[in-house]
This record gives sequence, C-alpha cells and structure tokens, in this order.
Amino acid sequence: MDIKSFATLLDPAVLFFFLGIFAASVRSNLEIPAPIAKFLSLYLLMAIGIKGGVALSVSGLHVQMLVGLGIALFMAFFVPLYTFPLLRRKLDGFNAAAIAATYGSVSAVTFIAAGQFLDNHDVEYGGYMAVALVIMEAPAVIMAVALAAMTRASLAKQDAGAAASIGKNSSTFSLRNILHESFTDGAILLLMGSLLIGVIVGKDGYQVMKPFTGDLFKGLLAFFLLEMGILVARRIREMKGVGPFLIAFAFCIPVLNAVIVITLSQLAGLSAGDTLMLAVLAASASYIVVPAVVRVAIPEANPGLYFGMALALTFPFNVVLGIPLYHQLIQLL
Amino acid sequence: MDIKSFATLLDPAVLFFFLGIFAASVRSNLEIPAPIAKFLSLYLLMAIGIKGGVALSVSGLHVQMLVGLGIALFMAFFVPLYTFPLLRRKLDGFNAAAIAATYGSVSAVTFIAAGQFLDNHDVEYGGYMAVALVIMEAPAVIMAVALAAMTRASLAKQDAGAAASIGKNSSTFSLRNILHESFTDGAILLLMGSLLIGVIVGKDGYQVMKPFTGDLFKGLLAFFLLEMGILVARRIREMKGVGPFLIAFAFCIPVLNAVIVITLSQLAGLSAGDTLMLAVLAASASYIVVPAVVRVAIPEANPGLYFGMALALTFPFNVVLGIPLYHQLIQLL
Amino acid sequence: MDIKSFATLLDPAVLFFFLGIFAASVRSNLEIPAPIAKFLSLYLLMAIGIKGGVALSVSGLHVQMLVGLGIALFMAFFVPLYTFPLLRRKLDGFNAAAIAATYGSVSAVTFIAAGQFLDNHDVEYGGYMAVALVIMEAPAVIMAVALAAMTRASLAKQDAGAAASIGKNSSTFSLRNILHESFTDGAILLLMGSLLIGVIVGKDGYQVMKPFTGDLFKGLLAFFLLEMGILVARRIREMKGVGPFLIAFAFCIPVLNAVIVITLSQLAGLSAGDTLMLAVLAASASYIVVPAVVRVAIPEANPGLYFGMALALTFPFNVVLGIPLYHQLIQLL
Amino acid sequence: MRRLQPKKLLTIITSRAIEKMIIEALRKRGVGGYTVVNASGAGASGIQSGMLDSDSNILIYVILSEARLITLLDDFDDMMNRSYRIKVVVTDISILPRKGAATSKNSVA
Amino acid sequence: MRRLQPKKLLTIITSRAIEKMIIEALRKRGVGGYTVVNASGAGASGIQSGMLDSDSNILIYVILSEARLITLLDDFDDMMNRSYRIKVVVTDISILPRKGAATSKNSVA
Amino acid sequence: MRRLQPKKLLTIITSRAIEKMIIEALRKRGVGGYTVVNASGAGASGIQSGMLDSDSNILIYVILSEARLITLLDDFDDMMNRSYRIKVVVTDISILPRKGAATSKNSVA
Ligand SMILES: Nc1ncnc2c1ncn2[C@@H]1O[C@H](COP(=O)(O)O)[C@@H](O)[C@H]1O
Ligand SMILES: Nc1ncnc2c1ncn2[C@@H]1O[C@H](COP(=O)(O)O)[C@@H](O)[C@H]1O
Ligand SMILES: Nc1ncnc2c1ncn2[C@@H]1O[C@H](COP(=O)(O)O)[C@@H](O)[C@H]1O
Ligand code: NA
Ligand code: NA
Ligand code: NA
Repeated sequence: MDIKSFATLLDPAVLFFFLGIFAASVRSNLEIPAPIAKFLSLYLLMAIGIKGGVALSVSGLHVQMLVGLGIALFMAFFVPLYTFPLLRRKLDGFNAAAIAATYGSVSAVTFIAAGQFLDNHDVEYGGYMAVALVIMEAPAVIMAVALAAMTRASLAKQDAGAAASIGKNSSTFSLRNILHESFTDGAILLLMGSLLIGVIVGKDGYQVMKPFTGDLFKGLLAFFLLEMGILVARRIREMKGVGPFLIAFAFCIPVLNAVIVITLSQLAGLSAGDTLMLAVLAASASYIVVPAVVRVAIPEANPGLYFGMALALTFPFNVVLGIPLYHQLIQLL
Repeated sequence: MDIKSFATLLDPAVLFFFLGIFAASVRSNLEIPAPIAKFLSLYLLMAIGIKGGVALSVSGLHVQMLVGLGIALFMAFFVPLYTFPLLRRKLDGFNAAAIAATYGSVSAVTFIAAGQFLDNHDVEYGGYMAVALVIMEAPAVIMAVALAAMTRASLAKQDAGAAASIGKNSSTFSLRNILHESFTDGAILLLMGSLLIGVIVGKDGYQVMKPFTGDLFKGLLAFFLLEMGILVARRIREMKGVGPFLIAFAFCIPVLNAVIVITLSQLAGLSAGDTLMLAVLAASASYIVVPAVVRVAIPEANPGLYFGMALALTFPFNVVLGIPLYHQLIQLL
Repeated sequence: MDIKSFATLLDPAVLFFFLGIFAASVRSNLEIPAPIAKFLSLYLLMAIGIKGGVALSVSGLHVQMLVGLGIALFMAFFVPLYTFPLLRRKLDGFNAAAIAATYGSVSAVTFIAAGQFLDNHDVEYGGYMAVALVIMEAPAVIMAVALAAMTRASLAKQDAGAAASIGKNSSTFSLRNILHESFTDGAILLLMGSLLIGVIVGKDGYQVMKPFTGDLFKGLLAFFLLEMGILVARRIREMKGVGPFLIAFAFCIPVLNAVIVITLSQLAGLSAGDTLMLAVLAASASYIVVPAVVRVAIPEANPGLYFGMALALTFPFNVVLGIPLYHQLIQLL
Repeated sequence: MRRLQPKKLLTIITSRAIEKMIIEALRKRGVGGYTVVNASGAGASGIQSGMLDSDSNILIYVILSEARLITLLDDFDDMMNRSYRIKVVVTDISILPRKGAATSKNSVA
Repeated sequence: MRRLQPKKLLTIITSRAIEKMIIEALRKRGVGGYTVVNASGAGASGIQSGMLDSDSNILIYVILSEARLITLLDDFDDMMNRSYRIKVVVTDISILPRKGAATSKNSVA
Repeated sequence: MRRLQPKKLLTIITSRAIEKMIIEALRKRGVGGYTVVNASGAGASGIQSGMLDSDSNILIYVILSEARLITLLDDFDDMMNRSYRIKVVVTDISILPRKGAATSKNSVA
C-alpha cells in the first residue's frame, strides 16, 4: 500500500475525528451540544443530496448508472441474506436479524468520508451515488424484519402460551409498517428530497445554496467528525457483550462486502471512483437510520450490539483503514 | 397570471418548504432540533436587519420612504380596527382581539420570502422596508389589548361578582406593560438593533459580516423553511375549532389587505418593489412575536385559533400563492 | 487617548455586544438558545486554534516566541501569587484562591476581541499567541488548588473534629486530579487540538476550512457577543456579595497585569501586536474553563463571586475599555 | 383558594425512536395532553448520548386520573411484554384544578 | 448520615411566554431558587413543538416548604382565574438538607 | 396485568461541572442506569443561564430500590459536607417491572 492513500488521514476533518477519539480516551468533558450534532447530520444529508441531484441534472441518465445502482441494490439484499445465517451460529434470531440489517444498510457519514477521500485524490464519481445511498437503506431493514418475524413465529410454536401476544406483535409490524417507517425516516426523506431539489434547481439554482451546502462542507464535517470521534471512543469503552466473534464480524464483513462490490464493478466496467463509492456503501454499517427503525421493529434485539458494532467498530475502521484499503484494491485490479 | 411569477416556487428555499410539508404529511420523524430552529429565526432577523440598515445608510432618508412608512403604520392600525367587528360576529371579544392583533401585525419570514421573490425577479425594494417591518409589529398588539380590556370590562359589568379579579387583571396589564412587552420582545429588539448596527457600520463595515449574514442566507433560509413546512403540515392536521368562517378569514383578509395597500401605494406612486413588500407585510399574520405577547396580555384567547390560523393557513398561503398573486396585481394596475 | 483606538467599538461584533447588554437591561426576552451559545464558544476556539496553528506552521519557531511564552507563563504563576494575599484581607481562603485562579487564567473571548482590534488597526501578532492562550490556562488553577488545600489543612487543624472528612477531600483532589481536569477540559483540548491540526495541515490544507473557520468568524462572533452582552447585563443585575473591594479588584487588577506585561514585553523587545495580546491575556479573567474546574476542585468557594466578577465586570471592562487603553499605553511607551 | 386534586403522574423514559409509538398509544386511549423533554442517559443497553437520533432518550410526562392510568398501564405492560425498552414510572401528585373543574376533598391548606 | 427532610416540589408546566411572569411571581414571594427545563408537548391548545418561541413549553421546578407552597398556590390560583394556561403540580418529596440545616424526624434510614 | 413495584426516584440538581463526579459516584455503587436532562435555574449562587459550560445545570434521575438509595445518600451527604452544591431529592414512585422481574404486593389496580 502506498503512502499517498493514507495521506487522506491528514484531511483536517479526519484529524478532528482523531481529536474526538483522543478527547474521549482521556475522559475529557469535550462535547458538541446534542442539537448541534443532530443539525450537522441533517446538514450533511442535505448537502450531499443537493450536490448529487445537481450532478445528476448535469449528467442525465446513462447505462453505467443503472449498472451501479443494480450492484447497490443487489448488495442491499445479499448482505443480510448471507450474514444472517453466519450470525445465527452465535446469536438468537432477533440480534442476528438486527445486525444483518445494520450491515446490509449504509452509513451516510462513511459515504461522505469516501467522497472527501476521492476529492483529495482528484478522482471523480457519479452524482447517482447519492441515489445508491438512498436505495441501499431500506431493503436490508425489510429483510431483517421478515427474518425477525420468522424467529418470532418459530418461538411461538415452541411456546404456545406466548402465542397470543406474539401474534399481536407481528400483526402490529406488518411489512407496510416497516416500509412506511423506512421511507419516512427523516434522514432518508431529507436525502431524497434534497436530491430531487438538486435535480430541479440544477447547476444555476444551486449557486445560491453553494456557500452553505458547498463551501462550509469541510468545516462542518470536521465538527461532526469531532463529535463522532467522541462517541466512538466512549462506546468502545462501554462495549458490553461484544465478544471476539462479533468484533471479527465488524472488521471482516466490511472488507468482504467491499471485495464483492469491487469484483462486480470491475466486471461491469465501472469507473474507479464509482467502484470505491459502491464498495464503501456495501462495507459501511448504519448507525443512525437502521438502529432507530430496528428499535421499533425488532425490539427484542439489543441496541448495545447492533448499534455499538456499527458505530464503534465498523465506522472508524472504514474511515481510517477501510477506505484507503479499498482504494488500493481497486488500483491493483 | 403568467408562469414566471410562479417560477418563484422553484426557489430552492421554497422547495425545502414543500419538502417539510410533505415530510409531515407522511408522518415522517424528520425534525430540525428546536434550538436550531430558534437560532435560524434569530439569524434571519439579524440578517435582514443589518442588510436593511446598510441599504438605509446608502439611500439616506427620502420622501417615498415616509410615504411608505405612513402606509405601513396606517395598515397596522386599520387592520385590527376593521377585522375586530368582523370577527366578533362569530367569536367572543378575546379571541376576536387576539386574531385581529395577529393579522394587524406582520410575519418576518413572509417578508423574507417576498424579498427573495423580488430578488429572483430582479426587482429592487427600499432598505427602509425593514423599518416598516419593525413599526408594523406593535400597533396591532396595543389595539388588540385595548379591545380585550374593553371586553373584560363589559363582562365585569355583566358579572359583578368577578369584578374584583378582573379589575386586578386589567390593572396588571396596563398599556405601559404592553408597550414594554412589545418593544422588548427579543425578535423586535434584534431586528431594530441589527438595523441600527447596519446603519452605523455602513457598506464597508458590512463586508466582514457578509459571508455570514449574506452568503449563507439562502441556505439557512432553506433549512428554516423546511422546519416551517413541517410545522405547518402538523398544525393543519391538528387544527381544532377553526371552522369555515375562520378558514375563509385566513385566506381572504390577506388578499384584501394586499389590495388596500396596492391601491394606496399606487396612488402614492411607490415603486413596484416597495409596493409588493408593503402589500406582503399587510397580508401577513404574525405567528412568532404576537402570539407570545398575546399569551401574556390576552390569556383568555385560545392560541390554537390565533396561532394556528397565522401559521398553518395564512403563512403558507402567502408564501405559495399570495406573493405571486400580489405581484401580478401590481403589474396589472 | 486618541479617538481611533475607540473606533474599535464600531466593530459590528462589539456593537452586537452592546445590543445584548441593552436587551438584558430593558429585560427583553431576547436569548440565544443555550446549545447554540455553547457551539459558538467551541467554534471560536476551533477557529483561533487552527488559525494560530497555520500561522505557526508558516512562521516556525523563533526566539521572540520563546520570550513571549516565557512572559505568559510567568504571569500565569505570578498573578495568583500576588492576588491571593490581597484577596485574603477581605475573603476566606477558598474564595480568595478561586478568584486568584480566575484572574491568573485567561479568557479566550477577550483574546479574540483583542485580535479583532488589532486586525481593525492593521497590526500583526504572532500565531504563537494561541499557544500562550493554552499555556496560561492551567498554572493558575493548579496554584489556586494548592492554596485552597492549605486553607483546608489549616482549618482542619483548628477543627480537629472535621479532620476526617477534610482529609478525604484533599486526598480526592490530588494535584494529579487537577492536572487531569485542567488539561482534559473540553475547551483546552479543542484549542490545543485545533492548534496542532493547524500546524499539520498548514496553509494549503487550511483553505478548505477557511470558509467556515475564517470567513464566518466575524458573523458568528457577533452572535456570540450578543449573548455575552445579555449574560453580562443579567449578572450585573443579580450580583450579590460583590462589594466595593471586589469591584475595584475586578477593574484594577486587569490594568495592573497589563502594565506589568507591557513593561516586560517592551524590555524584551516584543512587537506591539504581541505585546497587546499578552497584555490582554494577563488582564483577562477566565469565566468558562476555570469556573468549571474550580466548582469541582474548590467547592467551598462561591461561584457567584469568582464567576460573576470575571464575567460581569472584568470581561466587559476589557472588551470595551481595556483593550484600547492597553493599546494606547503600548503606543506611549 | 381552590383545593388541590389528587392525580397520577405517569412518566415514561425511553428512546426517541419509540416516542411516536407512545404518543400513538396515548391518543388511542383519548389522552391528548402530555409533555416531552429530551434526555440522555445510560442503562442496560449502554450509553444514550443524545447526539444521534438513534442515540437519544426522552421523558414523557402525563398527568391523569387513576382510572385512565390503569387502562394505559395495560398498554405499556403489553409493550414491555413485546420487549420494548421503556421505563414506566407512576407518582402520586396533586394538581390545582382548572377553573370550574370539580374539586376533591384533598387539600393542601 | 443526615436525615431526610420532607418538602414539597412544585412543578409548573406552561408556555415559554409565561416564564417571566412565573419567575416574577416566585420572586415576589421571596423564592429565589428554581430550575427550568425546556419541553414540548400537547394539550387543549394544540401541539407545542418547541420550534418557535411562541410554540415552546417549559417545566419550572421549585423545592419549597409547605408553608411557602400555600402562599404561592394562591398566586397561581389567581393566575388560573385570569385564564393563564398553566399546569400546577405538587409532589411530596424529601431532600437531603444542607450542612447545618435543621433536620426533621422523617428519615429514610 | 403486571403489578406496580414501589421504588425510589433520586433526583440530583447540580451544575454541569459536577456531572462527571455524580455519575462516578453512582458507578462506584453499581448503579449503571440514570437519565440526564439539561436545565437552567437560579439559587444561592446566582443565575445559571445554561449558556456557558460553567453556567449550566443538569437534573440526574435515578430509579432505585430503597436499599441502594440509602448507601448512595451517604455518598451525597459526604459530598455536601465537602461543600459541593448539589440538591438531593427523593420521591416515592412505583414502576412497571420488566418482564420476569419479581412483583410486589403493591398494585395500582
Ligand atoms: N395531561 C397532561 N399531562 C402532562 N402535560 C400536559 C397535560 N396537558 C397539558 N400538558 C402540557 O401543558 C401544555 C399546555 O396545555 P394546554 O393549556 O392544555 O394546551 C401542553 O403543551 C403540555 O406540555
Ligand atoms: N428551591 C429550589 N428549587 C428548585 N431548584 C433549585 C432550588 N434552589 C436551587 N435550585 C437549583 O440548584 C441550582 C444551584 O443552586 P444553588 O447552589 O443554591 O445556587 C440552581 O441553579 C437551581 O437550578
Ligand atoms: N435506573 C434508572 N434510573 C433512571 N433512568 C434509567 C435507569 N435505567 C435506565 N434508565 C434510562 O432508560 C434508558 C434505557 O435504559 P435501558 O433500556 O436499561 O438501556 C437509559 O438510557 C436511561 O435514560
Ligand atoms: Na452495508
Ligand atoms: Na398584517
Ligand atoms: Na489573566
């Protein structure tokens, strides 16, 4: 691996991520106010949505795009499908389903970190990647909820006494409910909406938004990553019940997913930039949208596991090591 | 009505308003953190205040300005005066007074939307419009409080038993109190202060503020309108006790007020830009400042009515239909 | 004193400070949401840290720098040392120690105001001043905690009965604890981290951060000073137990500290800009970092005194009168 | 002076993600009055820092009569059986009743 | 260990716009200690989202003696008669008294 | 329906600067569950506006058994002896116990 790939770690935003990790490691009281952290995560979604939409309005539709989105969609269904049986070896069906959902879905901030990495390396990627980000959110959740429902049903068979309340439960969370929860989730909706607005206003209309959504991007990202660093380090300290199996899972599955995507993308002839973005999407695990939906849809699962792994292990791994690693792999192939 | 007028609806900020409405309509959990929403509303006041002040420092005082401010002041007194008896036909004196205050006063965000509309159409308007915004805030409140006090007094005559406590009440909220509450309201004070600071620092001093108060304006406005869209749609869903009479009131009175202003302004020979801004001020109803003051000054009135109508009906009406409509009317005359 | 020095009061940010004071004086409900105020104070630290770091990366190390830092460090130890016995004449050992810590330490916002003053006067100062800001934070706290421990020990001698619990206390807050609390304080850590990041990324890497940390600086500072004005005026109104002695202390000690620094700096041949910054650092009193640490380390002291004096008296004095005054003094020498 | 009226205060501590579900449950039982406060915290499922939407807690307060409380407790009991992570706290309180509201015998004076 | 002291907790739920008025009422009765928390909510007058200053709720907590509570309740009763929208809640609590404060017979231990 | 269980609610009101210390004290006694809310307020040491880190209050809520409460009160008593500015409030509450938890005889129904 050459050094230039890791030079991305000298991106100021990434340096603030390390600062956050350091601050929490020495038990500093440094903390971004919670409403600011939430605002920054909305800001980032709005900014990438509108930027992606504008890029789309310029590039228009093309075949590569459909291929790329096809791979994205495939991974969103495939990842929960192959990780669930793997996880079932060590976990009950609910936790396995929840973790499968988390890893099948995506992390917008990891996506953004990859975008910054490519910018730093002057590599271009398609505006439709924001679309890939949107469409990879829901499928994994839907599959996981179905898997959890199956678990519930099989438990009910074993324990006829509990059947009544369990029947009620599965009826409460029908597929319709899950679809609704997934597509009306604030993050998804803001991202889709901003994407659409970007397409509508186009390059000219974007100019008035640019000082906010474009020029401030790195600075606000730095602030957000500072907070993410704090959260990551705190979570690592408090991690309970995440044994060697899950730790290995949190580091290996991303690489495996990335390798699958890179292979498919190279076969399909996608550009290096598009390939990296898709690889990172597949490698990333959701710690904002999916955990919020899963708390409602699979209450039996322990958020300490699925949320903790995605946030404290897979997220920093991807940002620090994963992205440059996947980039190297693409270069090698 | 030509299509170009409605092209304003493709302003990114307005599109985010629609996105907010859509999000709340599908019961999404999308939400801007509350402290951010409050900060954005302070930011907008600061930005238009300082911008107006700088414009004033350049233009200086002139006769048109006095005429314009005269019309503004006239409307601020006239609107509560003619709407109160109208409202009394269906409502008790307290609710009538509160609604009259709301519609006699103004909405800064509607004012901003009109400013953006004119910018999009390359029509200029005077910096003194920010002054009109300031001076139209208080008169309606003062009149409404007087009307409410009269209602209280006449009720006291009917019901001598309650006289003691009512006497106490009206004494508690003297005109002095109301004037104090109105002029020291945070929004008014920030607006007046920023206006003054704009006048003092002038065009040169403004340069250092511009990246914040100028360049970011559209982006931050978009964020604020996103939240406003959410609030509007939620309120519409929860609207209780607002019958056909009040719904008609919320849509017709703005148009009537705009028509009166347009007629007066054209007679006085004001420019098209100034006319539109004054018309929009008269057409708008206050949902931030006045409701906060009225809660203290006319506690008998139901905020669900006066706040709900101003926010959920009149505000979106003006932003979406009213502004282009008034603009068309001005063009026709 | 010439008028140009005071022209700094026409800086928009300073005018918003006055607006805040005015608002609170007329008991307006104007208020920045608390999380925004906290974010702004983090933003300012990040911005001056990174700016200082970039300046350092350009200037490199030089002798003047070491001299300047030497003076800074000397003052950080010297101020608590000479103010403690002074304060002991009127106050118990705990309050004396706490106030000595507050005045021995520094206020980042006062530092920023001085930087803006110099910018307005086109006077340059060294990037290493941000380092001086960092190293002046802790020494005063450490000394004050030692002084408080001595007070505790002598009280324990007088009152043998309380010895047990007091022994426990002093053991709880060892020097190690205090050093940890001081260096891991969020503000210090963010400042040090940003400084380091500035050094690492250098002038080129800074470009991407500049729209945020540079261009927005004045606007966001104006917002923060608006809130500071509100806090100052409110505190002045509520000031309890701060008699003539402490009021005199709050106004005279800053001037005295500035005079000492100016004398030393002129002897050492520092530039006018560096001299002013060091003088302002010595003259300023900490109202964010030190009070938070002292609440934990010297709980016996009354925050109403040490926090109130630093915030409500010394801070506005320095911003409004002190900085131009020290600047004049430097010019005269 | 008006007399104080005995009531119950129902306090729910849960994750922000569950808020909608709780409010819906209240609505179904005809409870339209409640107060919500943002919180952070820690518990069996780790730290809730309040920084991310997936990581935030809320407190929901509902003032109600004992009769209404009992029906609601059934609902929350059911939710807890279905493994939802909610803390359900009941406190005895008194309130100053609204003008014209029936008064009880219980009085502070 | 110091003994717990029985006290009352007065909780006021109201709109942010009314805050100043409540604090003023407390001051007039010599109550200088209180704690304020931002809230959102819903009630008879609709949703209070907390997004706008005209649309925000607060909770005000006051720890006080029963004697002081009674005089304050008179004030709030009066405000409610004048149609102010406030919820006034009283809870029995115990506190750990400050050093040197008189202790009561009521103890948790 | 599951029966309500009597518990204690410990509420600590203090400055943000003291938060870490309190949480540490809870941890030492094996209490890992708590809820924190940001607050402003006023008291003997003046206004706490909540605007600066040195100027903010918090409320910490802990639901616990009486036995655990007593040991914690010792710690807080000790902190108060060492002059820490904390308000320690205890309220009697009932909770809906988690699935499988032992139930008490005390029931609302
Ligand atoms: N039953 C209730 N329980 C808790 N809080 C309530 C209740 N009813 C109203 N509130 C709160 O009081 C505020 C004003 O209520 P209202 O005057 O009924 O609109 C609401 O926004 C809620 O925050
Ligand atoms: N009587 C009271 N009731 C409720 N909260 C209080 C009371 N007294 C003080 N507080 C809170 O405790 C904090 C510290 O109080 P003090 O140490 O008295 O300054 C204040 O800022 C308030 O938030
Ligand atoms: N003993 C407790 N006292 C107060 N709040 C608690 C307690 N245990 C848990 N909580 C709150 O409930 C949330 C969820 O708890 P848990 O489901 O145990 O992770 C935590 O984040 C805390 O805010
Ligand atoms: Na993934
Ligand atoms: Na109007
Ligand atoms: Na100093």
